[in-house]
Amino acid sequence: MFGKERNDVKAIILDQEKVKTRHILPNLWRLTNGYGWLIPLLLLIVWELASHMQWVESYQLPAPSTIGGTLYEWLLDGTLWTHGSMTTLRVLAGFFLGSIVAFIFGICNGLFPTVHQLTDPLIQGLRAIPSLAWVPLFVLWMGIGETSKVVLIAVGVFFPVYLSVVSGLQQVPKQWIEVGRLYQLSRLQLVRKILLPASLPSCFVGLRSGLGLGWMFVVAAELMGASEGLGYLLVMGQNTLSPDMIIASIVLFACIGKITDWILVSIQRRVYKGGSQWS
Amino acid sequence: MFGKERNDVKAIILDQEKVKTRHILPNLWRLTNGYGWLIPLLLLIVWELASHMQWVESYQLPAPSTIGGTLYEWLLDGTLWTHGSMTTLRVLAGFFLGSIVAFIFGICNGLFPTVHQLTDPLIQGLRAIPSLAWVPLFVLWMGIGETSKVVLIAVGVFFPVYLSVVSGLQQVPKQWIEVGRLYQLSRLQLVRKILLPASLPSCFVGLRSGLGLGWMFVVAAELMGASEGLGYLLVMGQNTLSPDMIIASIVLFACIGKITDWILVSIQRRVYKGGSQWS
Amino acid sequence: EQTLSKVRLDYAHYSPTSLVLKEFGWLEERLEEQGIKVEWVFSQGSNKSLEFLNSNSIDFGSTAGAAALLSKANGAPIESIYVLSQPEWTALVSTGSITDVSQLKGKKIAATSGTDPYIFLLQALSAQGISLDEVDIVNVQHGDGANALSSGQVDAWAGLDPHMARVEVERGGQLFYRNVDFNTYNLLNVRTAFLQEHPEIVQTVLETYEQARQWVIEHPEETAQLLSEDANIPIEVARIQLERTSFESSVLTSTQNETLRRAGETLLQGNFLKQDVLLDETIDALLNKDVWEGAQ
Amino acid sequence: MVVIEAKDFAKYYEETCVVNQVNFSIEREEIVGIIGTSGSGKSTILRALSGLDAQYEGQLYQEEQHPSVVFQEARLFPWLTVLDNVLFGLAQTEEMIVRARMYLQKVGIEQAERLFPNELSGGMAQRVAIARALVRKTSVLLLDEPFSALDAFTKMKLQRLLLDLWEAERTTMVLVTHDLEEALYLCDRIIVLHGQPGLVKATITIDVPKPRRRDDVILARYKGKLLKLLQLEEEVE
Amino acid sequence: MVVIEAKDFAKYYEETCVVNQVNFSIEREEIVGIIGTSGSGKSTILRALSGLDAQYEGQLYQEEQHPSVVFQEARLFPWLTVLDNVLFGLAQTEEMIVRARMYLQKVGIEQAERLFPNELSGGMAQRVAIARALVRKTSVLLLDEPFSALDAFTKMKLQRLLLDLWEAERTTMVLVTHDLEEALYLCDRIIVLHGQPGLVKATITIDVPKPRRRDDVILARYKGKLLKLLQLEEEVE
Ligand SMILES: Nc1ncnc2c1ncn2[C@@H]1O[C@H](COP(=O)(O)OP(=O)(O)OP(=O)(O)O)[C@@H](O)[C@H]1O
Ligand SMILES: Nc1ncnc2c1ncn2[C@@H]1O[C@H](COP(=O)(O)OP(=O)(O)OP(=O)(O)O)[C@@H](O)[C@H]1O
Ligand SMILES: [Mg+2]
Ligand SMILES: [Mg+2]
Repeated sequence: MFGKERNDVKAIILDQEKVKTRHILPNLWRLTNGYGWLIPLLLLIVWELASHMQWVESYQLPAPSTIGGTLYEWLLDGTLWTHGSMTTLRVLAGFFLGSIVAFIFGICNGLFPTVHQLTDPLIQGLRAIPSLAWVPLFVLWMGIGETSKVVLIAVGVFFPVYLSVVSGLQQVPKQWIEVGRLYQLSRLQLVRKILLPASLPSCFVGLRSGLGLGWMFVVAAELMGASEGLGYLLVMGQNTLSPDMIIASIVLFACIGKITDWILVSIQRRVYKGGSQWS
Repeated sequence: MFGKERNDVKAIILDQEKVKTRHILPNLWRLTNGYGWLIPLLLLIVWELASHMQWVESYQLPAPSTIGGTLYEWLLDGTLWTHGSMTTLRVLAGFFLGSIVAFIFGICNGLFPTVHQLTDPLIQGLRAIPSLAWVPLFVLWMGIGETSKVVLIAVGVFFPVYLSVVSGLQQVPKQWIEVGRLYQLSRLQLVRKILLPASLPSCFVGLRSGLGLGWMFVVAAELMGASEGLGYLLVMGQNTLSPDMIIASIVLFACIGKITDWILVSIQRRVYKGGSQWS
Repeated sequence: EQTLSKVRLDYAHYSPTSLVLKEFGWLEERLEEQGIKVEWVFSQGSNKSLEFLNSNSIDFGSTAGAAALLSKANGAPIESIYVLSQPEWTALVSTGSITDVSQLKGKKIAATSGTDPYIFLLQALSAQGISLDEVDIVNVQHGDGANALSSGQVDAWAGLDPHMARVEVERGGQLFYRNVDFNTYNLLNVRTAFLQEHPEIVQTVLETYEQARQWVIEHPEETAQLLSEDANIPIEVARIQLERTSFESSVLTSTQNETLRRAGETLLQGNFLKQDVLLDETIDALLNKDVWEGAQ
Repeated sequence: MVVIEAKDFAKYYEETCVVNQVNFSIEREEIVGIIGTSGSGKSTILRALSGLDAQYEGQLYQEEQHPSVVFQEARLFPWLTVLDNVLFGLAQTEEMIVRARMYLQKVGIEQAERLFPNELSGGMAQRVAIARALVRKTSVLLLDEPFSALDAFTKMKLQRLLLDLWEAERTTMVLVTHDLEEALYLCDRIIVLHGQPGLVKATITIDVPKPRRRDDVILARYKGKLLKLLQLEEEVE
Repeated sequence: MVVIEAKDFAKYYEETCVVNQVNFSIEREEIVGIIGTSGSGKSTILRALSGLDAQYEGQLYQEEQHPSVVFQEARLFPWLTVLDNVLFGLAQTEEMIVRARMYLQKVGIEQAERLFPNELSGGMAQRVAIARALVRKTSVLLLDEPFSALDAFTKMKLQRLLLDLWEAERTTMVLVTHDLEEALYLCDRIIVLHGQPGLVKATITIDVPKPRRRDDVILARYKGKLLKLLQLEEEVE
């Protein structure tokens, strides 16, 4: 909204300016940056102490060292690998299924207004259903096997991806499309050379939030019955009153989820050659 | 990104232009608009037929009329009101709790870079945990009463609201803050007169997605044990093998969720006097 | 001593006495004069009941003995004070394809972890010399396990009454492995803190439970009727469940110690208990024989 | 030789007329300016000439089927490098790449060919846009306020650049602008549009050889004439 | 009487110097232009004068503690109506509202006082920004390229408006611009900055009474002089 670049070498400097002036009130950045681990560390120490001093009951909140021990054990006896990989596989399967379907629907809806007018209300209606409410129905229809798990995750992934593909395509600036028309591009070329690349950033936003939801739904999917997976460990911990197992599996969920997100972000960086934001 | 307005009356016309040129490929808008109900209606008819012709087992998928019947019954015997209001109350309680905490944290983090540097990593770490995984821990810590339900919903609501408050505050254009400084505003006035109103649109985006997540988490909260609420109806339907109850409660979830979203959107319209988007 | 406003108990289909007590409201009557209310919470299985106890959501919970032991070994602040029944409520069920425990190798078996059927399954496998790695145990809640078996998603199921009886009657399920001794009693547990703070209320609860037990013994047909209504099951299913349940004794004896020790050893072997757990001491701490010594 | 001709050109949006009775003809190698207040229909005429809009009244003759167009915004594709942007829509042959590089050099940013558009300033981006238009070797170049988003000094440099390119290639150009100095510096003839709907108020031939001096006193006189035509100078006695 | 004075003003960003050795003094009621290529430090000087930036070398004297500033962008608050934007930061007394209305009328948009900024065109928004600056009745008005985002005709109208306001209020003004015509039309004196770091290359006094004619031949001469100073005209023989 503000200003416009003029000098032939100014653009990059301005960008750096933006980064620096993010914070508004006096900036203690130099002092505090890199000290983000301070508070978590402090909390861990207090927590450990609280456990040893018996301020909290260990059956309610075991010490971090106990949880670390559990994780280490899991690492040694292969539990971590078996269950972690199972859950990751489910998430990925659901993520791919959901994204592919979302892309197909999204592209059709984004390109053809007729299709959009006809099918979008239905999709929006389905979107209003809190996806967890599907669980009992999916169990009824598809049992508790892998199918229903993957489908549940895919449903969770579908909506954010679909929405961002459609809005990405619909919001491609008219100006770029005009350039395509000046070059006499065929409709297919227009899609391939302009519409798709232009909506890529929006698609990635959708993919990332879809992946996040995928991790949420794998928990739901594994809670509904599983013989393997981090969710299974969670339920085992719950049923055998082992809070260390519960917290250890929560930690694993968080870590693996974060790793998959990082992977997606780095793919995104590679694909967007023109910088991370196109505006 | 493109162009700039010039003529003194052009702005509004350009806005209309935008609306019209959204769709790219030949526009059958006039033909198809308002026909969004066509496909859902068709599906309903096929579904009803399929049920009557016994193409699908009724214990797997009852006819829409059966579901409608169940809903009508619930309306008459007060079930709808009792359980619907209970669930809505829970969502609202969790929504308010989560939003208020998120606003407090968000404002502190958005305004004071030191606080941000220190606490944001912790919050981001917690955010990586798929919120459903909290369920067993919350039950362990707070039992299955209203407390743990409301807290679970609040946790779901917290993150999107927090993130959007922080990013809203951090992205207030430097230019506006300079105007405030030219007027010798005190720090408090700066916050009240510029920073908060400027970040309002972003906050509302967060509130809306928070509310959506709130509805998702109320399902999880009520699945973990409840004696009232739509989630209870869902569980009852599951345990007594009554798919009509399952689907009826799904429909209720969707409808009430949609209504609360509408309410939020209309509040948003009233609050943003300057139009729906500021950019 | 703190004043108490309400007492919270669970009720479960696997524990008929709790249904009777809830139905007739004897406890409510007894506590009304003291201004104490009674709250009933539905429990889907021992695991849920223990979860509620540990999170201070209920004061009294009815569970299988072994499930309580597992929880106690992990630090749960509970004690078992009363024998609700000696049920043969669990067995291994299949729809006919499997007739012997030895055939379970490599098969999918549904069970609810942390409950008696689960521990029953562990004991059965261990007796047959099958290790846990050789089978695929799917963790589902009891009711979902019954559905999973009838729709063929699992090969066998460590069942629990009344779901088990229902599968037998309605879907042709077969109990291919039974063993009364591997069932670990239906015990009533109380939170330790509650026992210490309100011993007299505990007595009152036990007295009314005793009243319910007597009623069940005297009215088997009515009990079946009640169970069938509450659990939404046919009357013959309810009858089968009750036939397999003995309400003879309510007092904790050394029999329970032995049964629990056997279950505990299996749990130790399967690594479900930490290796440093002292089994006998834990069992002694769990079974509090001083609270209930039979009807006066 | 006439390359472009408009006869009774008019444009309606639904019922409302936005330009009317536009007549002009443009010879080969001419640079013709279209000047007028905002909303007088300058862009409308240019869009019709470029073929982006075929629904108008009257007749347009255009020798070049697919003329090149430079817009106010550079309209570069952010996912392509500068070189790929210039090559957009063309066969990526060795020969083409050489030609693209040549034009990048002509507009003075050959060193930036590997950069992406978001690494360029407004002036650099507009240079790329000009290179992209020229590389297609069309006989007609249409420009819609090509420099109006730039600062005054960059603007002057690019006007000079455009003039140099014209001297080398002799492309016929139609230049829509609202900048009087720009029109006076570049154009052989200036078509003045005025009002809503826009009507051709006058066509002025600038009889000064190119390149011109910006502080030329004769140009100042033409400027006074244009200001009067556009009714902007009345206020001063 | 001197209202503003700079003595050996210089500004460093970390190690790099962006302007250096700036000396000037501005009398009451003068309109002084600062002109120079992009990056020569015009905005830097103005920010220092406005008090937004206190970390510079040398001395600045400023009679008015808190001068009004108009920026390139209108910087209106989108959540306030036009009237509330003008009243921003002031006591909302009856008297103030009357004064705000008066200035809205002076800039010619009194009918828009209930509108929100996103309903305004660029030209209207900039008028509001000028009203907002004037309503504070400060003796000094600083302008940083106030019209450079507008089209040529709107720009001319607003320059004329600014001149009318100056004739009525006689506010001392410092006008940063890169538009030579604008500087020539409005300013009594023009400070020419050049290079990086920016140095004062010359100070030119325009000896033509205001209001001036835009097509004035004497102004064209001054323009030639400025172009030469800024080394923009060398290319033409
Ligand atoms: N799609 C449209 N629908 C309706 N009216 C339109 C449309 N496009 C343009 N107009 C109107 O047509 C008139 C001429 O528009 P045009 O863009 O040609 O003006 P212009 O002279 O190029 O103005 P500017 O200097 O602002 O670019 C304007 O009044 C505008 O409002
Ligand atoms: N925050 C900053 N940090 C470092 N360098 C800066 C900063 N702000 C400005 N500069 C540099 O200072 C120099 C002068 O900047 P200034 O904005 O004053 O130029 P200007 O003459 O106003 O240019 P323009 O015509 O583009 O507005 C530029 O080279 C710019 O890169
Ligand atoms: Mg135009
Ligand atoms: Mg500047």
